[in-house]
Parts: sequence; C-alpha cells; structure tokens
Amino acid sequence: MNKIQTDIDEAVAGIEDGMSVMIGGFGGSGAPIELIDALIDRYKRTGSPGNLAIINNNAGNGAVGIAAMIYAGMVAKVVCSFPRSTDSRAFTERYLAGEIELELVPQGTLAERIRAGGSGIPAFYTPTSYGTQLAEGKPVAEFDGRHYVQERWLKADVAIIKAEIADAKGNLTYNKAARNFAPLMAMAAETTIVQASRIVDPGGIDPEHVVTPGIFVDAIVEVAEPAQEEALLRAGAQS
Amino acid sequence: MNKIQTDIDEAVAGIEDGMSVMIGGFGGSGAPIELIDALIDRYKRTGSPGNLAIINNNAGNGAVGIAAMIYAGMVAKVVCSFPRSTDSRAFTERYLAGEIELELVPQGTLAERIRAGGSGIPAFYTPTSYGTQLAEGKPVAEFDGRHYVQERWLKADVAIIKAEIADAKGNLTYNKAARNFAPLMAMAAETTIVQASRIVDPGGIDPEHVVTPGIFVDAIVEVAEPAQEEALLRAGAQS
Amino acid sequence: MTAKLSNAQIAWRAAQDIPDGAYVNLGIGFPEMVAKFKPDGREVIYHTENGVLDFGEAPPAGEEDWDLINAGKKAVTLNPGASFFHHADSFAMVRGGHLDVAILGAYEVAQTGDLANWSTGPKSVPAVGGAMDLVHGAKRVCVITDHVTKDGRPKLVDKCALPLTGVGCVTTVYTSLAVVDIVNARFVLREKLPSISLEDLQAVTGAELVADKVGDLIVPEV
Amino acid sequence: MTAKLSNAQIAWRAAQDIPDGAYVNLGIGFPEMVAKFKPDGREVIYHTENGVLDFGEAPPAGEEDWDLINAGKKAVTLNPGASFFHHADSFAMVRGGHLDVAILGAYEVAQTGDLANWSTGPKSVPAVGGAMDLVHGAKRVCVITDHVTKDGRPKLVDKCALPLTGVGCVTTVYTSLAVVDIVNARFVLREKLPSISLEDLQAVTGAELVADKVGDLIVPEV
Repeated sequence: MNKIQTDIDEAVAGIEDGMSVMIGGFGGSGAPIELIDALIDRYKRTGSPGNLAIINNNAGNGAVGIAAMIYAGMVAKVVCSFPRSTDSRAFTERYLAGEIELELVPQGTLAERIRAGGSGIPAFYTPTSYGTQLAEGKPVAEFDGRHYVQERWLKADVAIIKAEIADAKGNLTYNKAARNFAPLMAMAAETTIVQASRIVDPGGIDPEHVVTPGIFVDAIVEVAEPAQEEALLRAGAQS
Repeated sequence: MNKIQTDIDEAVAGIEDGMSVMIGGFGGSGAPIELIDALIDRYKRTGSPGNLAIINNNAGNGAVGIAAMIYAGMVAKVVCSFPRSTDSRAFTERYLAGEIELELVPQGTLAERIRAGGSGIPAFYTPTSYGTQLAEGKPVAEFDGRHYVQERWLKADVAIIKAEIADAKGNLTYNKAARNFAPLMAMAAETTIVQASRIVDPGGIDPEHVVTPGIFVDAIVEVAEPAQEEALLRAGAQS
Repeated sequence: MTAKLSNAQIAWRAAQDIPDGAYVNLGIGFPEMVAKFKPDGREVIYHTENGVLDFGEAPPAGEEDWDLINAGKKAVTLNPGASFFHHADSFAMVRGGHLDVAILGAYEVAQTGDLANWSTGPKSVPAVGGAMDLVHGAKRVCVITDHVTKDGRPKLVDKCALPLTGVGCVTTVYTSLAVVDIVNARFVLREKLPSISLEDLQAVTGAELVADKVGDLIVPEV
Repeated sequence: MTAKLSNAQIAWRAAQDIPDGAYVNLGIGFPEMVAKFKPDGREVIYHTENGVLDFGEAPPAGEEDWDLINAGKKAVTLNPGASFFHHADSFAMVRGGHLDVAILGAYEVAQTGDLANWSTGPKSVPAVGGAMDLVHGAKRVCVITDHVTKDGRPKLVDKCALPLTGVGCVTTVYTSLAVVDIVNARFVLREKLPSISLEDLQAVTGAELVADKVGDLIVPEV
C-alpha cells in the first residue's frame, strides 16, 4: 500500500467543477497553501475546477490561499463560521455582489457536523444557536427540559489538508494548532488529499501518536518546506 | 494545580451508594483493577458504595475486576454491549436471578452515547440497531431515504480509568489498546478518577501526544505496576 | 447429505474476494479464520473495534501483551503503520463507511439482506457487541456460514425468525455449498459446488435462488 | 456623564472572580485583556477554540510561530502541561460544560440572560465564530462591556433588539458602572460604583435592577 504521489498537480487532478471541498486550517494555521495553489494553477490554465463549494472555518485573508481561489473566480459557495479576517476583501466583495453564496455555521457546530459526516451520524442535537437566526428552519427538540437544534452531517467530495508527518499508509500527525479541522475533514470527505512536510516509512510514526489513521487518507504529497499563510501575509504576499 | 492524590482509598472516597460509574476497559485491557479493588475493599468494610450502575463494554470475567464487584454484591445495574466472557458466571447468575438489571447497547452506540454525554450532544441518530429489538421504543427518523434510530447521551457520576502516563494537570496517555473507552468516559463523567502507571511533571508529555487533556480529569493516583486483568485471570486469580 | 466445504474452505473462498489494499473487519470467531487465507501479494489492513488498525498475527504463546488484543480478546501484534484510537473513533470508521469489507457469522440471512446473528432468543444472556454497528458500516457486508443449521434447516431464508442484527445489510453470503449475492432483495446464486444440483441446493435454501449465470464453487483442500 | 471604569478596569474586576484552577475561555478582543489581571497566586488554564489548552502569553515580536495561535489568530506560547486537540474535541470541552468560565463581549444583554454579540444587523457580512457555542458551554458565562452604547443607550435591556447569540445564557455582567448577576430572569445588582446613585444607574439601564444588597464596585487604577 502506497498512497504517496510525487506530482502535486496529479494529486489534485480528480477535483472537478462543482465539487464540495473541505480545506484544512483555522486562519493561516493549517492552510494547505501548495495544494490550493495547484488547484488555482489548473483553474487558470484550464478553467477548471470552478464553481466550488469551500468548507473552512474562514473565507480567506489577503490574497493567498482561499482568498486567492476567490479572486481567481473558482468559488461559488463558502461554508464557514467566520468570514472576516484582517483583510477579507476577496470574500466580502464577491459576497456583497451576490456572486458567492454563504452558509454561516457556528464554529462548534461546523466541527461537529463534519465529525458526524465522517462518523455515519446523519443528525444530532446541539444547544448552540437555539433561539437565534442561525436556527431558523431547523427542527427543535426538548431533552430533559432544555431546547436543542437538530443539525445535519456535513460531508464533502474532497478534503485537502496539511499534515506534519505522513507515512505511505496515510497515517498523519500535525503541527501544533494547525491540527484544528484537518482530522475531521479527513474523515468526512470522499477523497482526502494531504500535503505533508515529511514522509516516513510505515512504523516511523509511533502508533500511539498517530492523530489521523491512514484509513481516512487517500493521497499524500510531500511539501518539504510548506508556506505558512500568516507568514506569507505578513511578508506582504500579493495575488 | 495538582490533581495527584497519594492515597487510592481517598481518591475513590467520593463514590457513593447508587451512583453511576463508568469503568474503563475492554475485557481486561484497560481495566483499572486497583481502583476497583479500593471500591470493593471499602464496600466489604463499610457496606458502601453499593447499588451501583456500572457502565463498561463487558460485565466482568472470572472473579476479578467488575466480576469481583458483582460477587461482592455492589452492582445493581450493568450498561454494556457484551456481558459474555470466558467466565461470566458472576454476571450471568445474578442476572438470571433477576438481581442485576442489564441495559444492552450496541458497542458503537455505547461509545458514541458516552462521547455525546461528554460533548453536550443530548441525542443523535445512528443506523445501528434500526429494525431490531434494541431499537424498540426509540424514536426513528428518515434522512436522505435511510432510517435511523435516535439515541440519547450517556453520562455518569464517576469514571474510573487506567492510564499509562499522567501529569499533575491531568493530561493522560494510554497503553496500546487499553485506551478504548477511557478517553470518552473521562469526558462524560462528573468526576474522573485515574490510576496511572507513571506520573511526570507537567510538560513531561509532549502536547502533541496528550490523548486526554487534563480538563477532563479530576484525580490521579499512581499505581506503578498495575495488575492486568487478563494476566490475573490466566494466572488463576480467585475472588 | 452431499459433499460440502469445511469452515476453512468457506473462509478461503471469502478471502479470495478481498481486494488488495482493503480495510477489513473480521467478526469474532469463525470469521477470524479468513485472515489465514489472504492471497499472496495482497495487502489487507485489519481493523478491530477496540481501537487498533493494521494489526498482525497472534504473537507466540507466552509473548502476549494483554493490552494489545482484538475484539475477540485474543492477543495480536502490530504491523508497521499501525495506529491506536479510542472507541468512538473506532466506530466512526465503522459507521462512517470507511471499511471496505466486514465478514460476519450468521444464524440466518434473509433474501432481503436482513441478518440475524446475535441472539438465539430470550432464554440466554443477550450480548450484541459490535455486530449491529458493523452491519451498517462496511461497503461490503459478507457472511460466512454453513448452508444449513446443524439439524438441516436452511440458514438462507425468506424472512428471519430470530432477532435481527440489521435490516437489508448483507451483500454476499459464502456458505458450505454456494456463494450467494443479495441483489434487490433476492438471493442471486453466483457459484455452487459442482457436486450439488441446483434443485438440491434450492431444496436446502429457504427462499428462491435466482440462477442465471452460475459458476462452479471450486476450493482447494486447506 | 458620571465617572466610569476603563476597559482595563472592567477586565480587572472580571478577573477577580475567576477561581483558582479554573478552565477559562476568553472571547476575541476586549475579553482577552482579562488574562492580564489574573490575581497573583491563582492558576488559570486557558482554552482556545482552535485546539489548545493551557496556552501562555504572547511570544516576543519576531518569535511568533503562526501554527501556534489562539482563536483571535494571535500568536501564543505554551505552558508546561499544554495539549493540542482537533476542533470537535475542542468544542466538546465547550458544549460539554467542561469550562468553568467564558468571558465575552456584548452589544446587548437582556434581563432574561439573552445575549446579542455577533451581528449588528443585515447590512454587513455576518460572522459568528465560536460565540454561539461558548454561551452554552461554560458553567459561568460572563459579559464585560461598557454600561451603555457609544450614543448613550442602555446595553442592559429588557429584550434584545439585535440578533441573538444565545437565549438565557448569561450569568454575570461586568460593566463600566456595575456588576450585575442574572437570577431568575432579573438583573440583580451586586456592585455599583460608589460615585453613581442607584437612580442614575437605573436610568441608564434598560430593565429593572433588583437592588437588595449592593456592594461598592471598587477597582484600582490599572
């Protein structure tokens, strides 16, 4: 079993127009910049993959990562909890122009919906958002005298995530808080594509320290010194 | 912050008659034998804590661990997925005599109900048990053309679990497959009491390798060379 | 009674259909035997409910680590690339459809795909384990079983009489006489022992066998 | 307008009520200031939504690790005993009631405990983050806020006019003029600045203040 691919363009070649794409990261930590760039490059070259639904905590910052996807015109919908950032013009302009659809989801509900998607749980109840605008139209139920909102699982066609160490069987670790949504997205997507800073032989990750077991991973490319989105922004990256 | 206690009897002193007690372990792996023994000792001395509801994957084997609790007469109810073992006479006799109540829960549903209890999710839907005896009386719903059973969270007054390494802040690691239900039970119990094979200073566990963050743990006792239930049984342990 | 496959031969036949690279859960007991017959050159990654992925064979007697066991509480070893995880993550793998194949035993399988394999009725202590989860988890849910009960009654039936494990969940049944797919709530006979006639096979089967293209079930001595 | 507490002083006052050993989440922005005023000798463990427990102060400029940030995307450091976990586990801590205290900002707080702090209406891009989860997670949900809006209208109200973050969720409000508990859907005045009369305070409060035992709100220059 060898899930390692050497060509990053090939690794994302299966991502097609209209797909839903979960993208790891919380702000800049965990953003898989090189995988995103491979998608943008193909879109600029071929006009595909466009019309994407992006699932991430945020909606891009500055002109890199998800913001660059939006500027490129590939994004039709964003599912996120917090579409604001230090410079969220890319999203804001398209959103206010009615060119991008937004599904706003409370952060914990977003995480739990993705976990549910990966865990075969089609729906669950949460106290979060009960009595608010974000619960409008959703079923409500009472348990033990308290009210809860029913939320549905969230799955995607593809997840692209950034890991620290990977082995050929797909086992992953992450770097610090860059872990965030990635282990959940790996579970919830039909196909999970990983960029890892380092690839080791199977057994090179202690079985006790594996964060994402290989069963959730389909393809891995090594990106030895990955860009860090926040560092790029602070260095003044332009689109 | 120091959650370490030196006296194992004191660590379990808060467990009272009639409480629900989650006990880590799957068969013998992860069974917190010394914490259980401390409870049994007190029960034999004082008649308390009795009338307990035990939540575990199993219902005891031979005459050690949960089986010894049952033989001692402390157990009023067992919530588990598989009350059979190589020698489950302790449970079987009391159950057939109508002296112990059994709530049988599919194993994955048991795990998910406990996780839900720890995660503020009062109910969720699962395909598991749909159309079977174990779903009788439970609400059913259809999502995307498939039927699911609604299951409720499962919480407990106390969890007693076995860890490998702990620090004073309550961060834990486990030993191999002895992990099983313990991280979930630590989340779902009002009070979580841990026996750890080794205690290190805070920082002695790499933050990337913590399995149970300290927020879920209330008390830790060091049991340097813990008994292994299966090994005890194979060595012919008697009650 | 006509010639029939041994349990080992049934396990062998089931093992031939596990594709290279598959993630597989083998039920406790008889299904565990399938691992012995994995064809050479194929890599199979085994999952066990109690939180281990990619475990290997049993260790030599005396070298067991009883904290490293499978769902049947038997000691196992690890392959390079193994991982540990807690029970909720383990059943996320199951329920979430991440396993390719689950292989289970059966008391009865109905032509609708219903399975009964956890309870023989109200007399004994009930125990379900992970069976009800597994039948809804894997992409293919396979059953290995003798074709008939010890007293000769069909185990492939129109409708299960025993308490169900799951509804409409079985994909394929490997028996001592035949290989049967379940397609649109019908038993579709894929292979049968050359030594048994279709009529005789139908006679020990509790619902109609659709027999359009039937191959020979040929299994070596194992 | 009468004398009032600065934001730093409000944060100081809120910090005094955090017990030793508490697990605390501080909302993005103003609430982050509370950490500065933790009383000496108390240990507080901070949680951040993006998967870190027990983080410490900001690193010196130039030494930031941008993979080690808090929910406000600011660089942080780790205390000994810190841990990382994924977002679902992080919100299990929140929603599961494992935090002792959450401190948030507010546009409006109603006497029923309703909070509005995420949206000022339909004109801008909506953004909610973790606020709707946090208000249902912690054992105590505290708000720190100026007592009135910039144009002098009460922020403690009978009923929120702005979109709600949560219903009946706030425990205590620390304002620039007072400390107010919410008990049985009433504002119970616990402390007020000695320099303001109860009448004047009531005049800038949008619902009745229950004022049975009122202490002095005394805060040092900070």
